[in-house]
Parts: sequence; C-alpha cells; structure tokens
Amino acid sequence: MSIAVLYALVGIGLFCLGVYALMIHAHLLRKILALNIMGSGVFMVLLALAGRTEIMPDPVPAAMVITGIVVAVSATAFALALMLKISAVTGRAELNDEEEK
Amino acid sequence: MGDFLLTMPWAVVLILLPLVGAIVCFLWPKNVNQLGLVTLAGVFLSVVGLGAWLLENGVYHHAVGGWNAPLGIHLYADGLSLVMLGITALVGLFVSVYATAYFDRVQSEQFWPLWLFLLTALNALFLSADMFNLYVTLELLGLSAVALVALAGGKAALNGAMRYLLASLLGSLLFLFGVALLYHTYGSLDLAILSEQIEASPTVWMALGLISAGLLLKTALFPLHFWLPPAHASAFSPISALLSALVVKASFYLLLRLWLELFWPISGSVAGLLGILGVMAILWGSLQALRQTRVKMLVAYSTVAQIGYLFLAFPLAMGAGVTAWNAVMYLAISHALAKAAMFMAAGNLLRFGGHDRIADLDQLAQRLPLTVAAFALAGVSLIGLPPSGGFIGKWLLLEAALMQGRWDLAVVIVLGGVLAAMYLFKVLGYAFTEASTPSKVTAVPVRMEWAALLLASGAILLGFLAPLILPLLAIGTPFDAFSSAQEVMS
Amino acid sequence: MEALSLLQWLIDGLIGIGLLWLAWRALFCPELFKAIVLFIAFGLLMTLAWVRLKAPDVALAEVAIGAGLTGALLLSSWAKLRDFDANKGMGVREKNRVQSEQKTKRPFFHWLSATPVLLMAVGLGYGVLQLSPYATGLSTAVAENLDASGVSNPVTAVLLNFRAYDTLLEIAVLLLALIGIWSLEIRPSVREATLDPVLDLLARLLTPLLLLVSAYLLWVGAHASGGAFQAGSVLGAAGVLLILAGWRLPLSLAGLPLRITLVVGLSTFIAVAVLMMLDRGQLLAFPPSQASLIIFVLETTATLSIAAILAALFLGSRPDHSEKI
Amino acid sequence: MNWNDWLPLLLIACSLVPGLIIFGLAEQRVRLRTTLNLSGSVINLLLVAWMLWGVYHGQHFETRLPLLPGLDLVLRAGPLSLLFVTLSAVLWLLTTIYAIGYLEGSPHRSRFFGFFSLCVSATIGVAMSGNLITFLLFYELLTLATYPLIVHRGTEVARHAGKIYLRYTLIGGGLLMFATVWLYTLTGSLEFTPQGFLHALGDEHRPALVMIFILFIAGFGVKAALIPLHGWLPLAMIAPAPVSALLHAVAVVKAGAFGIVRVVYDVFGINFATDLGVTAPLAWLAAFTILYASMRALYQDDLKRRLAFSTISQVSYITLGIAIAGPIAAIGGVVHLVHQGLMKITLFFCAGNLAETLGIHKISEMDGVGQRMPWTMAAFTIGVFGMIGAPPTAGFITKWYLGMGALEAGQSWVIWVLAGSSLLNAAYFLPILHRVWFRKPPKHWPEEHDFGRQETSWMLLLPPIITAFLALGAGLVAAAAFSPLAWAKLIAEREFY
Repeated sequence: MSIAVLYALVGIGLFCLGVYALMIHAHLLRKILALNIMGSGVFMVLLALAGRTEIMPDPVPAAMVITGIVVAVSATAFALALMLKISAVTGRAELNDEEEK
Repeated sequence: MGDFLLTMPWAVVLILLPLVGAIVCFLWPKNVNQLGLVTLAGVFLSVVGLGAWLLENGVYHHAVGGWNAPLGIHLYADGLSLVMLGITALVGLFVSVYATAYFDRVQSEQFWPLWLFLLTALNALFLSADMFNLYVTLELLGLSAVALVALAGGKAALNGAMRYLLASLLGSLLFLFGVALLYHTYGSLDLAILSEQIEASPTVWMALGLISAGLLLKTALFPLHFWLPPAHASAFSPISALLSALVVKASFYLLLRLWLELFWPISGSVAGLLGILGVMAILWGSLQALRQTRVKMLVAYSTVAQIGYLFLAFPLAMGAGVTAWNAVMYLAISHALAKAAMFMAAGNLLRFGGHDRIADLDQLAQRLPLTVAAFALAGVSLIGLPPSGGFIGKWLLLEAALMQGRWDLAVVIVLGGVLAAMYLFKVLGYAFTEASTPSKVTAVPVRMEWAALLLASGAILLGFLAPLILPLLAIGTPFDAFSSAQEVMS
Repeated sequence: MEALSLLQWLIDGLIGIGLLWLAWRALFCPELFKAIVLFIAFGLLMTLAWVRLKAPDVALAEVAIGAGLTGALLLSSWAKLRDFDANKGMGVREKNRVQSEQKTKRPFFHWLSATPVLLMAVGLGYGVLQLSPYATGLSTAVAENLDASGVSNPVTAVLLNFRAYDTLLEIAVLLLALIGIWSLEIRPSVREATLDPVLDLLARLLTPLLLLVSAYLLWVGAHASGGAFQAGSVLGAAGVLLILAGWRLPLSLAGLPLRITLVVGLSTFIAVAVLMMLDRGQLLAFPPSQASLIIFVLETTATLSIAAILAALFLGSRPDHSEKI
Repeated sequence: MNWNDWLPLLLIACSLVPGLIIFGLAEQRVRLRTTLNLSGSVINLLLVAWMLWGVYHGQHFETRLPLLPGLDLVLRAGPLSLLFVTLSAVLWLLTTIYAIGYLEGSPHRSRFFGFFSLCVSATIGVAMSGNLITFLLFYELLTLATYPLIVHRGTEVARHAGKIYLRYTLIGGGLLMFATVWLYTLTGSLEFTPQGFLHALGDEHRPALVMIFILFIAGFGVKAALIPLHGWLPLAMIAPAPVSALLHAVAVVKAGAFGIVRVVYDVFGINFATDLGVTAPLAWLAAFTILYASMRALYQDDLKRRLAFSTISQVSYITLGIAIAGPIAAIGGVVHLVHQGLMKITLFFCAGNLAETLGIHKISEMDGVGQRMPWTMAAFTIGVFGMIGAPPTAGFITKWYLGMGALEAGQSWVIWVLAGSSLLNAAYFLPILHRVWFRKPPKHWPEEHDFGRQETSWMLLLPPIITAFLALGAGLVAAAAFSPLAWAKLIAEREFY
C-alpha cells in the first residue's frame, strides 16, 4: 500500500461519513456540511490516486479538483442562502415533511 | 445558404448562444422577454442547422481548443444527441412563449437568466463527450434547476427546492466519484477512448455503480424519486414543465449514453435491475397519482411513473436492441412534449380558478376549452393511446418485450397505460362537472392556452412522424455499440 | 531513507486520521458553531494533505476557498440563523436551538442508513485497492504539449488551455450561483450594515495586503502555483473583509457597473472563444505564439469577476435592491 | 397521383374537418354549424355511393401512409368495409338531423357536434382499416371521442358513467394492443387478408394463437358488450338520446362486433379459427349473451335501459353468426350489422322523442302514448317487430339465415337459442306495444312540450320514420342487387370459397 492509496482510503472514509451524515441529520446546515465533506472526500480520491507512481504529479486531476472546489463553494453558497430563506419563511432550518401532506 | 448551413459550427453556437443570452438578460433586464425569445429562436434554428449537418456528414466531432482527446475535451453529436437537442429547443421555445405571458416583470427578470443557464447546461450536456465536463454541466444544470424551483418562493416551493438541491448535489458527487475511478483506471476522460478500453474489474464495477446511482437519483427513478413530486408540483408551472420535460430527461440521456457506449459490455448483466425499478416506478407512481387531489401533484407523480417506462428498455435491449432503444427514445420525447403541455395546462387552470383541486374544476371543459383540450391531448399521449407519440413508443416497447417473451414487462406496459388513463381521466371527468363552491376566476392569456395546446398537439403529431424521426435517431448509429456487443455474446 | 519513509508514513497517517476525526466531530458534535469551527480546521488540514500530495495549486485553492471562504459563509449563515431565532423571541429559544441543531432522524433510520453506507465504504475500498499500482494519468501528454500552451505551470495549462472549456463552464456555475441567490430575494439583515471599528481597522490594514497577494498569485500562476482562482479568492476575501467591516458599494456602482464586473470574466472567456473559433475554426484554440497573452487576459478578467462574485455570494442579498426596500 | 389512393382518407376528412371547425365555432353560430354538419354528411354519402359503385365494378381504393418501419396506416375499401361505411354514412346523416332537433337550445352544442363528428370519423376509420394497427388506432379514437358525449350533461351521474365506460373500454383496448403486438411479433404482418394470414404459421404457435384469439375477443367483447363485459352499456344510457342511438346502433357496439368479424375472417380466417377450436366457445358465449341479456331486459322499467339490454342481446347475433362458422350463418351475422343498426336506431330515436316531447322515461308512463304520437309509435312498432324477427322485417332475414346456417353447419342447438330469444324479445317488447296502443292515455304527460300541430318537431320525427322504412325495406327487397343481404352474400363468398 502506498501513501497514495492511504489518502484515497481516507477520501473514501470522508465520503462515506458525509453520506451517512447527510442522510440522518435534520438540520440543513449539517446537511450542507456533510455535502462539503463528501466533496472533499471525492477530491481526495481524485488527486491521491494520481500519485501512485512517483514520476511527476499529474496536473489534470489537480485542475479537476480546483474546478470541483469552485463548483462546491458555489453550490454551498447557494444552499446556505436557500437555507436562510427557508428559515425566514418557515422559522426552522429543516425540511418539513409533515406539511406536504 | 446551403453552404452556410453546413459550415456554421452549430454545436458551438448551441452552447454559447444561450450563455450569452443569459449574460445579456442579467446585464440589461429591461427587455428580457424579447431577448430571451430571440435567443430561443436562435437555438431552435441552430438545432435545425446541426440536423442538416448531421444528415449530410454523419456524426459531429469538435476538439475544443484544438486539443485532441485524451488531453482536450471533445464535443460530439450523433442522432441521439440531435433528437435530445431538438426536443429541448422545441419544448423550450413553447415554454418561453408561455412564460412571457405567465410571469410579471420582476419574475421574468429572474426567470430568464436562470432559464438560459439551464438551456446552456442542457445543450452542453447533450454535446459533451468528456466525463469531467459532463460533471460540470450536471452541476450547472442542477443549480439552475433548483434556483428556478425556488423562484416560486412559498413554503412548499422552498422546501421542494432544498430537497431537490440536496439530491442533485449528492447525485453529482456520486457521479464525480465514478469519474475519478474511471480516470485512474484508464487515464482518460474521453468517452470514445474509455469505451475502447473498458473491461470488467472491481474498480469499473464500482464506477458503474456510483455513476448509475448518481444519475438515477437525478432522474428520480423509484425509489430515488422522493425529491421530484414536491419540487415539480410546487414550482411555477412553466418551470415544472421544463423540469419534467427536459431536466429529468437530461440525466436519463446521460445514463443511456454511458450504459450504451461505456458500460454495455459489463452492464448488460445488471440491466434487469433497472427494469425491476422501472416496473416499480410505473406501479408506485401511478398509484400515488391516483391518490392525489391536486392537479399539479398528480401530474408530478405521473412523471415518476413515466420515468419508469424509460427504464424498461434496459432489460429488453439484450434481445431486441434497436427496437427497445427506439421505443425508449420515442417515449422520452413524447413524454417531454406531453408533460410540458400538461404542466402548462395545469398552470392555466391554476391561474383561472386560483386553485388546482381536482374535484372543484368546475366545468372547465366549457369555460377553458383550449386548456382542457391540451390536457386531454397530452393525456392521450401519456396513456399511450393512438394516434400519438406515446402510442408509437409503447408499441415498440411492447414489441420488444413480446419478442423475447417478457410477459411480465408486457403486462406492466399495458397496465401502466390503463392506470395512467384512470388518473388522467379523473381530472378530465371533473372538468365537465360543476363545483360545489364556485370560485372567482381570472382570465388566462390566450398565449398561454395556445402554447399548451400546440405542444400537446405536437405529442399527438409525433404519432405520425416515426418514419422521419427514427432515421434521425439512427445517425451515427448510437445503438450500434450495443448490437456489436450482442453479436459477441451470441 | 528507511527512516524518512517511516516518518512520512507517520505524518500521512496522522493527517489521515486527523481528517477523519475532524470530519466526524464536525458532523456529529452537538453544537453547530463548534461544528463549523471544526469544519474550518478540517479544511486547513486538507490543505496540508494537498501539500503532501504534491498539489500546491490545490492547496492554495483549498485554503482560500475550501476553508476560508466556505468557512466564512458557514459562520455568517449560522449567525443569521441565530438572529432569526432571536427575533422570534421564543422563551426557551436557546434550548430549542440546541435541540434543533442536534436533531437527527429516528435511531432505526440510523441503522438503516449505516448499513448501505458501510457496504459502500467496503466496496469502494476494495475497488481502490484493486487498481493497478501504476498511475495512468495524462502527465506525459501535458508535459509534451506544455510548450504550446503559453504557460509553464502545468495546472494552469490544463485549466486555461487544454481544458479551458471546463473552466468557462465553471465560471458560469459561479455566476449562476450568485444569480440564483439574488433571485431568492433575501432581505439584508439590519445588523450587517453597522460599522465595527475593530473590523474596520483590520480591513483597512489587510485589504492592500490582500490586493498585493492576489496580484502576485495571478502573475505567478503562469509558471508556478497560483492562478485566477486562487488570486480571485484572495481578492474576494478582501471584499468579504470589507463587507464584514460594514463597508458597502455606493448605490451608483451597485447596479450595472457591479453586474458588468461580475460577468466580465465569463464574457471575456466567451469573446475569446468566439474569436478563436472565427480565426482558427476551433473553440478556444489559442495560437501558441499568443497563448500566454490570451491566458493572461483571461486570468485577469476572471480574477476580477471571481473576486466580485465571491464577495457578492458572501453578502447574499442584492446590493442594488437592498437599498430600495 | 392516383385519385383513388386518397378517397378513403377523404372520406374520413369529410367528417373530421367539419368536426374540427365546429370546435372553434361560437355557440350561437347555429346556421353555420348546421350547414357544416349536413354538408359534411351529404358529401360523405356521395363519396360512399361512388365507392360502392367503384368496388362493385372492381376498382381498388386504398390509402397507405407509413407509420412505423414495416407498418403502414392502411385505409381500404373492401366489401365488408363498405357495408359498415354505408351504414354509418346513412345513419350519421339521420342522427345529425335528429341531434340538431333534439339539442335545440341546450348548452355546449359546439362541443357536442364536434365530438359527434369525430366519433363518426373514427367509426369510418374503423370500417376502412386495412390492417390491425390502423384498426386499433381508430378504435381507440372512437373510445376517446365518445367519452365527452357520455359525460356531456356534466352531472355527477354522467361523470360516473363516463368513468365506468372508460375503465371497461380502455382495459379492452389494452388487451387488444397486447394481442396485436403479440401477433405482430409472431407473423411480422398485420394486414387484413381474406381467409386470414395465420394458417402458414407452424403448429408450435397454436397455444399462443388461441391465447391471442381470447385476448382479441375479450378486447372487442367490451365494446360489443359480450357478457360479462357489458357493464358499461346500461350506465352509458345517461347520455343524450342521439348519443345513445349512435353508441348502440352505429358506432361503439358495432365497432366491437365489427372487430370480431375482422379478426375471425381476415386475421385468423374462419377455417383456421374453426380448426383451432375457438369458434365453438365463442358461439356458446354469444348464445348465452343473447338469452341472458334478454332476461335482464324483461325486468327493466326504464325504457332506455330495456333497450340497452336488448342491444346487448341483439349485437351478439352478429357474433353468433360468425362463430357458427358456416357460409349461410355468416351471411346472417354480417347482414345483422346493418339490420340491427337500422332497427335499434329507430327504437332509440323514438325513445328520445318520448323523453323530449312528453318527458316519458319509463315504460310504466307509456300508456296510450300511441294516440298522442302516432307516427313515432308506428316507427317504434316496426322496430319492435324487427327485433322480434317477424316477417317481412329485416330482423326476420337475419334470423332466417342464422337458423338455416346453423342447420347447415350441423349445430341445431342454435335454433333453440333463436326461438328462445324471439320469445323473450316478444315478452319484453309486446307488453310495451300493448300499453302504447290499447291503454288509455293519462290526463297529463310527465313534462309536455308544445310543438304546435305536429306531434313533435319534424327534425325529431323524420329520422325514425326513415330508419323504420329502411328496416322494413331491407327485409322486403332483400333479394335486390344492392340490398344489405346481397353485400353480405358477397362477403361470405369471399371468405368461404
């Protein structure tokens, strides 16, 4: 096992933690945190696996991760704004399942 | 003129034009309606141009930046992309016309940039041949769709939007994870290169699982459909139309494309699973639709059911390849037209009576005949009654099912039609009766009624256009990858 | 050599465990504020991990955007949520809030979710372990074409030349997020507009410095780590600081001039794309001789727009509308 | 371009186009609407006459448009098609006149006549279909076009009737589609061919073909109201009288019966079907339907409901005639397509007149109505005698050929069915005649409308009188060259020899 694989496994761990938290938490801020941690996990897998051979670092995954980080911050900003709006309208930063019925 | 048609880089125009339109609408919101309609008209013409090009030259390739794959990104168009682009432009045009009458000033200033971003994302997605680029288009698509849902602003819409956003982001991340695994297995992001090299391995199986799960979540296949009804039912009606008709189809298209071109050699063996989910989606979605008391919620659940049909092709493709895929594409485009028309009709009756309670539709058949006609015609196609696009699609699908003795699927195909008839005619039946408590009515702009009716008529007309559309679909033989796989197997 | 390797393993192992622990705590500690702080710490540790993975460009982006800006967004959202609660004036609000922050679905559901997640973790781990130990990336392809790209930093070459189309769409995503937020029509909270003297001083001191850093990152991006996104986010951070200090765009600039600043990056990108299309028949195909100049123009305008968008994302409400209401 | 290639399509267009225009007309434009309606049906009649002459002289009329790879939309004018088309064209004209009179002054007439025309287009399409997919297309169109007519009045009862109607017919339609596609996957062809196109198929497909046959009968049986698939029909009585007339005599039930004829003759072929052993059970089912529905009719007090059960019974004569599988019985069955139509539409017109003029809906209210409305009741009486099968009416011809055919095919049990049915018909119709002619009229009718010196509006009176004469005439001149019987003989010859 190389260091690359070690980090990739850490990435998988982060991803799965994020999925779990996303599913069980009710508070939207937590869900958003969970998505961000999931994202970090994916980025880590994406970049770490490029380092399996020690010749030179592959710039393509790095570029993809930078793109991914920017996309993630955009999505996070939007999600947070939506959360604030929901909280302003319903008084709670949660999804209310009951009211749809 | 002919030269012009064939030399213009239509695919590039299809991506950049709506993007420029979005920026212009954002900068100068004074004349958004006119700007938007001009953009849509341009997009529509570009699809026609691309179609002419494809008919002349076969598939379209464009190496962006002059860099060939695997270093650069390729744009790619074949019959499958063309049909998706075409349906997008057509539905988009009608929804846009509808929207100019539907929204007030402030709303249309918000609507147009977002909708043009959505259109950019759709076109870019249909034209991309690069896995990571597809991820970016998926994010662009998801964010613009969610922002559009949230425009309605009410409690239900915001909740729906949030649920949709979370599902969409989760889906994108799953997809990206799959892309990462593929990249590190084969060192490329290009679809064509990947498809040449792909073979079964644990990593590829994981990639298949992740990518499929992400896209199924975005396509809202049962049981991952939980986010769809609240989002689609609570958005503004033209937006519901766009979401149900196009956005869901985009991720379906991608799934179809990836399974066909990338994963088919290995995914054929698990295609049955998608079929089972499809069956359950048809049954569950239809039963839920039957229980609804509001038109928009009913129509949204109908989308859940109709999505199920699209997945029946996967188990059938093993023995009836092209017929099954043709069937599913025909169903997809018919559903796009019909469902958009239906949501627009639902928007009209909401505007008219101020509510969409089914039991209180109050003689709409007489008072809003064009809208009810639109709803009915769209319904005919959704049920799969002749003559309509839905009928052709179901016919082909049934043929594919019976050809290989899949009685279970055949029964579900027919049963789904009957169930659809039951829930759709529930609405139509109440359009003939009087409500117990009459409500105040508001006039519906003529444009909104006709936009819905024309689009619904389009769904009917599709019933006669199969000899035109099926050859278009065959450009570049997108379904051939499958046939060769079939030969190898047999 | 052997000892060094062991040390490396130790460091990387610690970083890995630290990341998992921080993520776990950020996701499951009872208090939301603490969770956010832990998340920021997580981001900083991620930066370290990127450095260890020989990706300094990513590390820069992570520290500026992943940890910095995302953290700031999370904190300010948390503060606004708290204000909403305070405005509602509930008697037992503190207790309620804490409960709501901790609230999860029923325990049965925990197990229901945990099982497939665990299965997925095992499957993914197995899949990764099965990968061949030799990377099959595109580093050689990038290296071979680097000369024609106009820059010597390979990451910048990928972002702004080889895969510039991705970057174009990515800037579109950023802009879209902002337009989406603006269309939510969130009213600015009153508290935001008050001036804080300490922050004001800080902002006055830091802004020029951040400007300088940003300019450096932009310039250096062509041949070393850095580039438009890093520069843009640093410049954006300056904007965030100014906003925190209570500074606002004058209304005369908050309309069209601001909007033009927001879209100038994307517009330039499109304009270049179209020009290259007309000139060379291919989207975003830069002639190698002018590539470095074109990339510099693209990066400069992109930096400006990214900074403006990031600051505007932080502000949340539309500056030209907020004054009208 | 050959003119004959487009004639079948034109025939459909001349009811479809006026229909579509009428949808767009304002409610008050009575004159334009009437003109459109009548000119459409007159042109239709002329075209039919032209084609009858043409086919008689061996000309070929066929429209063929591509629909799917390997499958065309085919409209063809053969003898069997023309028999049904002629019936529809004639009865459409009469029903249109009747409906104009019947609905005078009532709301939503544009909608009504629009769907009415659509309904006729679909019926003509069903009649002219040259293959199964075309048939299916128009058959479902017919379902859709009749639904708004059934719920036309917009009451809760009407909505319910419409719902039940759709539930039955769409499930039937689903079965048909299933069967059709199944057949297509086996044979790769759906073209109607005299004596069928299945006998070339190998023996291993026989079980599948039996299943397909059952599916077809179940699918068409819904509209043909074979028991136990008849539940929708009595409920659909809620619709206005012209709709009932159309449903019962021309369009819906007839389309079902016609479908059975097509499947047995032109898909399976009568010999092959007999060989498969599927015709005998069909005959038993038809016989059972004839007797059971007649029994049910005995107990109905509502006039239209009694007529509805009578329809269920009578339509099954057609099925019976086919299923006996002999040339003479076939003539009886096919000719009954026309005869039943003429007789039953007369009865429904008359029932409508009673309701519209005097407000009479129940048989118990009909005492002495013959004195008040002699012309209407005279037509009614002719219809009734036809139903019973008394000579020299059209009904007699049918029963004669059915009986002879059964004997010829060695199935003498059918005679008993016919006799029993005639007795039952007499038992539920003759008491009505007794009331009508021999009882004293009450002082007040339930709800009398004034039509001046006439017993009712001429538009209501003329159609039943004409159809009654036709029903009588079809029996009297059965031996003439262009009589329905002569055509039926032509069709049977083609199938059997």
